[in-house]
Amino acid sequence: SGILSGGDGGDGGSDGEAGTTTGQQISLSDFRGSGPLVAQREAPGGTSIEDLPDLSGELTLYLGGGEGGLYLDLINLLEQRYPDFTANHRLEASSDLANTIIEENEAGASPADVFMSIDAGSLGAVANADATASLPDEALSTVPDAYQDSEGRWVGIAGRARAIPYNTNQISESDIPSTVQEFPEAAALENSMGWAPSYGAFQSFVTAMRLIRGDDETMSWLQAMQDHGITTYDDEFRVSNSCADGELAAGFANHYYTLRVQSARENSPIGLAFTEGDAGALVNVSGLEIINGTDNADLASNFVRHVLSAEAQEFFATRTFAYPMIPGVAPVGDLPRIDELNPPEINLTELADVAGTVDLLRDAGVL
Amino acid sequence: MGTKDRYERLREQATTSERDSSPHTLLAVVSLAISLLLLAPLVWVFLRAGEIEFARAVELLTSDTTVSVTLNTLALVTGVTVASILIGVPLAILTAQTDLPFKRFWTITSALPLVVPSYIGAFAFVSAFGPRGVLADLLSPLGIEQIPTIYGLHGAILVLTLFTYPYVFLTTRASLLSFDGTVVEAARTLNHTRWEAFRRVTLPQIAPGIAAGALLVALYALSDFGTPAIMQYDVFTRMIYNEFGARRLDYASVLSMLLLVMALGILAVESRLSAGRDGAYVSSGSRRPGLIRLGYWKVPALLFCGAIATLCLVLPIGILLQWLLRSGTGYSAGGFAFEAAYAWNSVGLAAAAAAICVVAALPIAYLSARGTSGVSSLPERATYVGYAVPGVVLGLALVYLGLRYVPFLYQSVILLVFAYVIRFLPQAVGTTESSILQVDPGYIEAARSLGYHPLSAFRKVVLPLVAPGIAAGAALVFLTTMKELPATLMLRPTGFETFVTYIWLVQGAGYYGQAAVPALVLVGLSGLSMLVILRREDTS
Amino acid sequence: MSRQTRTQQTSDFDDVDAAVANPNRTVLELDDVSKDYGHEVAVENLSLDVKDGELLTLLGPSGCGKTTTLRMIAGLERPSDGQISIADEVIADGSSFRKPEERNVGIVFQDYALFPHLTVAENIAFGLTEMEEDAVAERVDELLELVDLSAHHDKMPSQLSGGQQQRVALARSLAPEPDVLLLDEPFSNLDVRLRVEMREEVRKILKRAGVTAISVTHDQEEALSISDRVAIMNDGTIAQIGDPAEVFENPESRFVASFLGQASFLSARVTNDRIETGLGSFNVELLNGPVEAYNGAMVDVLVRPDDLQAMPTNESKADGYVVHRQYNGPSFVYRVELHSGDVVHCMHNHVETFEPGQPVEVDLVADHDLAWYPTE
Amino acid sequence: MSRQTRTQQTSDFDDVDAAVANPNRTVLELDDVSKDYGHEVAVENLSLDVKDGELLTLLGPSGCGKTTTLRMIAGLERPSDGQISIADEVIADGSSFRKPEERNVGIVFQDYALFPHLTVAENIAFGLTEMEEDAVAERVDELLELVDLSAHHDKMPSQLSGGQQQRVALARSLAPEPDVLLLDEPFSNLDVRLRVEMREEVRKILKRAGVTAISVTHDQEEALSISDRVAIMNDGTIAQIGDPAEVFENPESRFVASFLGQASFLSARVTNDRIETGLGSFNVELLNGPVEAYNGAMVDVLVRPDDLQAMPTNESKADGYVVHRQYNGPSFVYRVELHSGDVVHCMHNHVETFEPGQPVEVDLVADHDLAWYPTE
Ligand SMILES: Nc1ncnc2c1ncn2[C@@H]1O[C@H](COP(=O)(O)OP(=O)(O)OP(=O)(O)O)[C@@H](O)[C@H]1O
Ligand SMILES: Nc1ncnc2c1ncn2[C@@H]1O[C@H](COP(=O)(O)OP(=O)(O)OP(=O)(O)O)[C@@H](O)[C@H]1O
Ligand SMILES: [Fe+3]
Ligand SMILES: [Mg+2]
Ligand SMILES: [Mg+2]
Repeated sequence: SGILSGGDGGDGGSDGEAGTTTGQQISLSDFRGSGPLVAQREAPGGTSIEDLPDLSGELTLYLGGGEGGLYLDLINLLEQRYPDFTANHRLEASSDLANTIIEENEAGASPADVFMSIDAGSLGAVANADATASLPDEALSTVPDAYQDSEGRWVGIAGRARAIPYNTNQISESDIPSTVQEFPEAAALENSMGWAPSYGAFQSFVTAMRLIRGDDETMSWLQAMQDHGITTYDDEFRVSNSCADGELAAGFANHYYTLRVQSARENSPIGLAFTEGDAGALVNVSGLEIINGTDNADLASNFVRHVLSAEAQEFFATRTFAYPMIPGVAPVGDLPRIDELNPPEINLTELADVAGTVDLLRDAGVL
Repeated sequence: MGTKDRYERLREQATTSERDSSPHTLLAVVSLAISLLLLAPLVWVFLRAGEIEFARAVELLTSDTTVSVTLNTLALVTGVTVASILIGVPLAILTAQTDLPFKRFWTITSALPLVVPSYIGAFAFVSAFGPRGVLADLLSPLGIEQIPTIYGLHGAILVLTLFTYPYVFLTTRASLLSFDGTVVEAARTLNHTRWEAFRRVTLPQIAPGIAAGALLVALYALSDFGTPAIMQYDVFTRMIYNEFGARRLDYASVLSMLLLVMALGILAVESRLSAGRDGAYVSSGSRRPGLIRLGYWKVPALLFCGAIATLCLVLPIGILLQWLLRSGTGYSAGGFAFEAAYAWNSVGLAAAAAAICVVAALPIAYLSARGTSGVSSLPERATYVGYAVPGVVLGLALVYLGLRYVPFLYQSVILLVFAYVIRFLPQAVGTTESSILQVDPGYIEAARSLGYHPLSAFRKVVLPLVAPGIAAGAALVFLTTMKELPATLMLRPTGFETFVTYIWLVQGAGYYGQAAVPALVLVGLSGLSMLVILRREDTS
Repeated sequence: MSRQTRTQQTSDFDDVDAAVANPNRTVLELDDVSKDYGHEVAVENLSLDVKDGELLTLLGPSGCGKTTTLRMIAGLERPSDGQISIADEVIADGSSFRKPEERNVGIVFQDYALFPHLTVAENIAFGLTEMEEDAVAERVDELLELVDLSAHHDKMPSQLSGGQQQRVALARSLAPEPDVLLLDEPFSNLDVRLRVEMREEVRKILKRAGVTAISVTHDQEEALSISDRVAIMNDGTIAQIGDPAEVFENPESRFVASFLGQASFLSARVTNDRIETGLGSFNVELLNGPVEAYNGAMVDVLVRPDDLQAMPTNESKADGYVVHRQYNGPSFVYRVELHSGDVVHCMHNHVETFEPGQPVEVDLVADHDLAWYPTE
Repeated sequence: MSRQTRTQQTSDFDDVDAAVANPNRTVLELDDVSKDYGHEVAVENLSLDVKDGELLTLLGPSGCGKTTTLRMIAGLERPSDGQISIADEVIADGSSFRKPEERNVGIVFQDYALFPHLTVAENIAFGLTEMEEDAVAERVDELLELVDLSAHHDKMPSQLSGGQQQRVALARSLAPEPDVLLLDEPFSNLDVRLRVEMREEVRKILKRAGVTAISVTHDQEEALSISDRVAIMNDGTIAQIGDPAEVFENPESRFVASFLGQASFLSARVTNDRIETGLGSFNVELLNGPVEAYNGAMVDVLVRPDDLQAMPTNESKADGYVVHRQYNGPSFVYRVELHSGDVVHCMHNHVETFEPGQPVEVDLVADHDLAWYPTE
């Protein structure tokens, strides 16, 4: 439905006449990334922004940092598309913003209209603190139930799968066990793995393991991994880069870091493996919620729908290498589709219990 | 002049003789007020910590992890402090008291590492000296497969030292600049070489300056998170950080309190070490000590300065440039344009923080340096507490308190600058105080006997003499504010970006190459500002 | 200083009349003032009155508390005890304390305390806060001329010699014409010629302006020649105070006597109306004041070099031997060890020279009563 | 100082024999030395020889370059020109420069420069780096006793009075027994009694140890009484150097004459074998040295207070009027303005007092030749 039409002519430009609904000519190719991974993709399915009401007005957006910074590009594109739309954004670490919103909410009202976070735990925390307003059904309905809050307080916008980056020169995919439980016994990985236990996504992975297998087993696994020899890093991009460098044979990291390494360093010896059906296959999400007390609810809802549009999802898939949340958009490159991943069945809101995980990690001597 | 009016004039001057008001009373009140204002936000830490069950708190504080991490932290703090003194003091001497060529240049390069955000510095080191870093790549063709690992305590000490020694450098240099050289001459005529004279005469007298810098280094090392994390060394702040990640503010607060206790410990050690005998540091002369002629030592001295500048500036800048030049999404694609406004925002904030800190530091430092009673250095000590609190803790505290008590200031530049003042005031206090200690109190007496109110006497006599110390303090606050991240992120107005928030943004997004541009501008602009500050120091 | 000035100056004979309404009025009063530093007592129960426009000189051994006294008057030190008043107004006692800047008391510090960051001219102008700029410049020039430093107007203190610094300190304190001026050894680093010039000039300035001044000096000639009164301090308190001649000629205690001039003491036994000394026997009339009470006891008689004359003689007639000769320029002072064990000093014109070990007869040539003290 | 010490001291008469092998050997030599600070010339072409074990005193007006000279000898300042040698070894010239710590030259600074962070004892012990601890303690005690500060052993310099600080500085410089000791007004802040004691003690110590010393002083009595030689400096150079008596009695220039003693000049016209002055006509023999060349010209004749005597007389016979009286203790010095316009000073015993304005006849009572200088 005309997604690729690139709007209705007009050379866009910064002088886009006021009052017109379309601003600069923003086409799908603007949303879509470039490079070998993106070449020859099909047109995305789903609701196009062409079919959505125009965004107009000022929105205050709290934007969870980390790679969430990438999302700013999406915001910019939307702002270009809709000259009457401005998103005042505030970029900070997701968990800090969650804390801030909770404090603000307790003190009266938060200046934020929308919170966009890179992890479900932060979304859950804000939701659990009763700081959210309801989301539009149009948005919720496009996203699988697993990737939204059961009460509809937040909705996923991009998926982040746990994965095992590995150095293709040192080991082959077959050396990598298919469940995380087997890692401590894998001879090929002895003394050559890395993880980033202070990184939120890793902690979510451990939380998931606790939810699935209980604290005791998680504890033994953590200890076994340490006995097996594992190096600690401070974030997973570095874990992934170290795999490409050959400093590590394999590591625990979110999937998109490997794709980023690949696209930045052509022909680097890095491969990506997934475990199956266990915490190691967890798919966590970036998501959105509308903050309690906003006087901009309509705009916020419309904004959420835009983020779940075909173009925006294509953006997440091709620019951030995340898993798109709507069925019409495929993940980038040869990534398995999200349902092929066989993620564990977990209520993502429960990932908010990071505290227990931190205790456990500390008791295990990992943190 | 008629005589009758002589004494009438005297009578008119003060119709009532005040009752026993010590000249320090007003000073003490002002200082106390400032320090209370600065400490107030920390109340939040206690409020939050109070929410945790006592037994649980004890358990947390006595867990094996806590103990081992505490020991790690102390090892790091000690190592970094000692190493910073070993680098900072010689550099200060070289740039302040020798005929080293290009002194001004070296002065700036020696101070600048302070502006390199520690995560950039640490990244640079790992990229250069890590297992698969530049150095390893260079060496592997030579058959050297294994280089000693950069990770661990020694790496953390190395990197932290290289980016914090400027504290010691600047405070020591300021002390040296206000140092009376006649006593060095005296020592030399008593057959002491320059070096022996330095050790026995200069060193003990600039000790407060060195101690002030070392204290800042120690507290910085205590509260830094980024560098130890990157260097894969477990320290206390990481525990706190994890609690924040887990959104357990109460736990984080309890741990922060332990951090504060450690900070108090460091403060106590410093007080003991630098508490001299009364008035011991006062030299009244004003003769600048002659420059040490380096002679054959000129070459090693230049090499030393060059090596430090290479490690602290050239290396990170080189790595940044490398990032910039590398292509690919991971490094430079993407498009957040860097706007000049970010630079002005940073400079404006840093200048405001430096100005306020310098003004607020004066009464506190003066009271501490000149006060007679045991409690007169309490406000000074108190200012250091804020410095030891991690930026995130302070940020949250101000979010919490700001929202409740000064909602109109919430997410305003004012609250942000206030946070900087809390964090960085001791940098100005320390340098100012050590300079004041070196000013002969006789000058104030002379001015007062010439009819000057103590305040104007201070302004006209002490102030110009302590200008080097004040300038150093301003430089410290300025540089550290330029790179401050956590509090800036949390407290800035929405949409207000600075150098560091921008760098943080693009780095988080993986655009390392783009981080290079603002980082380079940050270093360049800070260098220019240093020039301005140092010029002021020279004219006084 | 040019001859012209000198001539002009001589027109004020002996005493420039102080420009004060009532020269008998006490303007500065120290009443039983003490000051201790911890265990150390620097000043102890010191009482002192200074009259309006008077120039009082404090003389005393090193460390006796002179500087401390001045500092208390200036308000730079609080007395531990006692009371200080200026013009009947209490400026310091147990409960009240007037700040230094509200006392109108100027001080020349023993160690100058020049402001190292200001030029000579700026130092001098420092106290002139209420004057117009032109007037300040004029006054500074005037004072620079007075202290003979016009050429050094723009130098920094560190570029001056010791004596030059001292003169700047003096000029700085004179500039604002304080009511009371305290001078702590203001001429100690000046050569004699300059010192004599300066002290006369300063005295004239103080007198003309009616400034009350206390000066500390170690130069006895200075103390005796320019002071209205001198006070001899010892161990934190005033040992004697009075007119210079009175103090010099009638020292009340052995300490005061031994402190002024080059004093020697002749031990003497009083027997009825005679005294027996190492120089022979003299009529008791020679001593000043009634000595009856000491009949039969030993007393010490004060003799100064100019009271004695040594004459070479042979061993048998000699009172003692010359043991030391000190050349003073116009005169020699010989130290003679008497057979009695006393050591005395005799002043001689520089043309009479004796050799060491020369046996001498020593004559008492004093034309005035001699002071004496009971032997301790 | 106790009597015992004093007696012991007198056993060395006049000159303690210096403990040096060859007292005629020049150990310190300044050859045409200059020093300028930018445009300001502090020392100019100064040449000076000091013999082994000698005590030379530098006298000169404030700012004439004395301190600068000492600083160059100590190695604290580089000469702009000229050469300095110690024991025939060049220690400073255009090309070479020996560091201060390698010169074995001690110095007592005019402003003391005590180490503010060290106690009195530690200050004194500072230079004793090569001694055992016990020996150091002993030496420090000995020196503290010498400077009469035993009670202040543990004080900090800031807790001392000016004179006490000066004594510590002196003790500190004496402690390591340097080869050459430079004393920059070492007694200026001491009272007369202490000063006399200290200078005699110090002289004895220096002589016994064979230390070569240069002392700067403004105290003429000190210069004349303890020096082996005195050098009078003027404007950065030596005006005259020699034996104290020689310099005092035969000043080579009007400057030197005017600088020593309280000099006045009597202008006189030389006419054949007589000179005409404001005091009358005298035989030309009265002047020292041949004056023939100045026949018919004006000369200035040096007269010191003790060379003249004033006698009250009536207006018609008077040579002039008394215009000023200065009380010195043992004597008065009267300033007399002669009808001829000259101003002269006459010393009188303190019992003879004149009133101001008294017409007087002035007699020349000098029993020695008078120095004179061509009128400029
Ligand atoms: N801050 C202090 N602490 C301890 N003792 C002190 C302090 N200041 C001065 N004194 C002592 O008090 C005494 C008096 O000192 P003061 O400076 O008044 O002496 P002074 O008469 O001026 O001596 P001088 O002629 O040497 O200058 C001295 O013995 C000195 O050591
Ligand atoms: N650093 C300097 N810069 C410029 N001029 C200087 C400097 N040091 C000294 N002078 C000048 O050099 C001259 C000689 O100074 P010096 O200190 O040698 O004098 P002095 O003979 O010791 O005098 P005094 O008896 O007053 O101590 C003085 O006129 C002084 O002003
Ligand atoms: Fe991530
Ligand atoms: Mg004194
Ligand atoms: Mg001098």
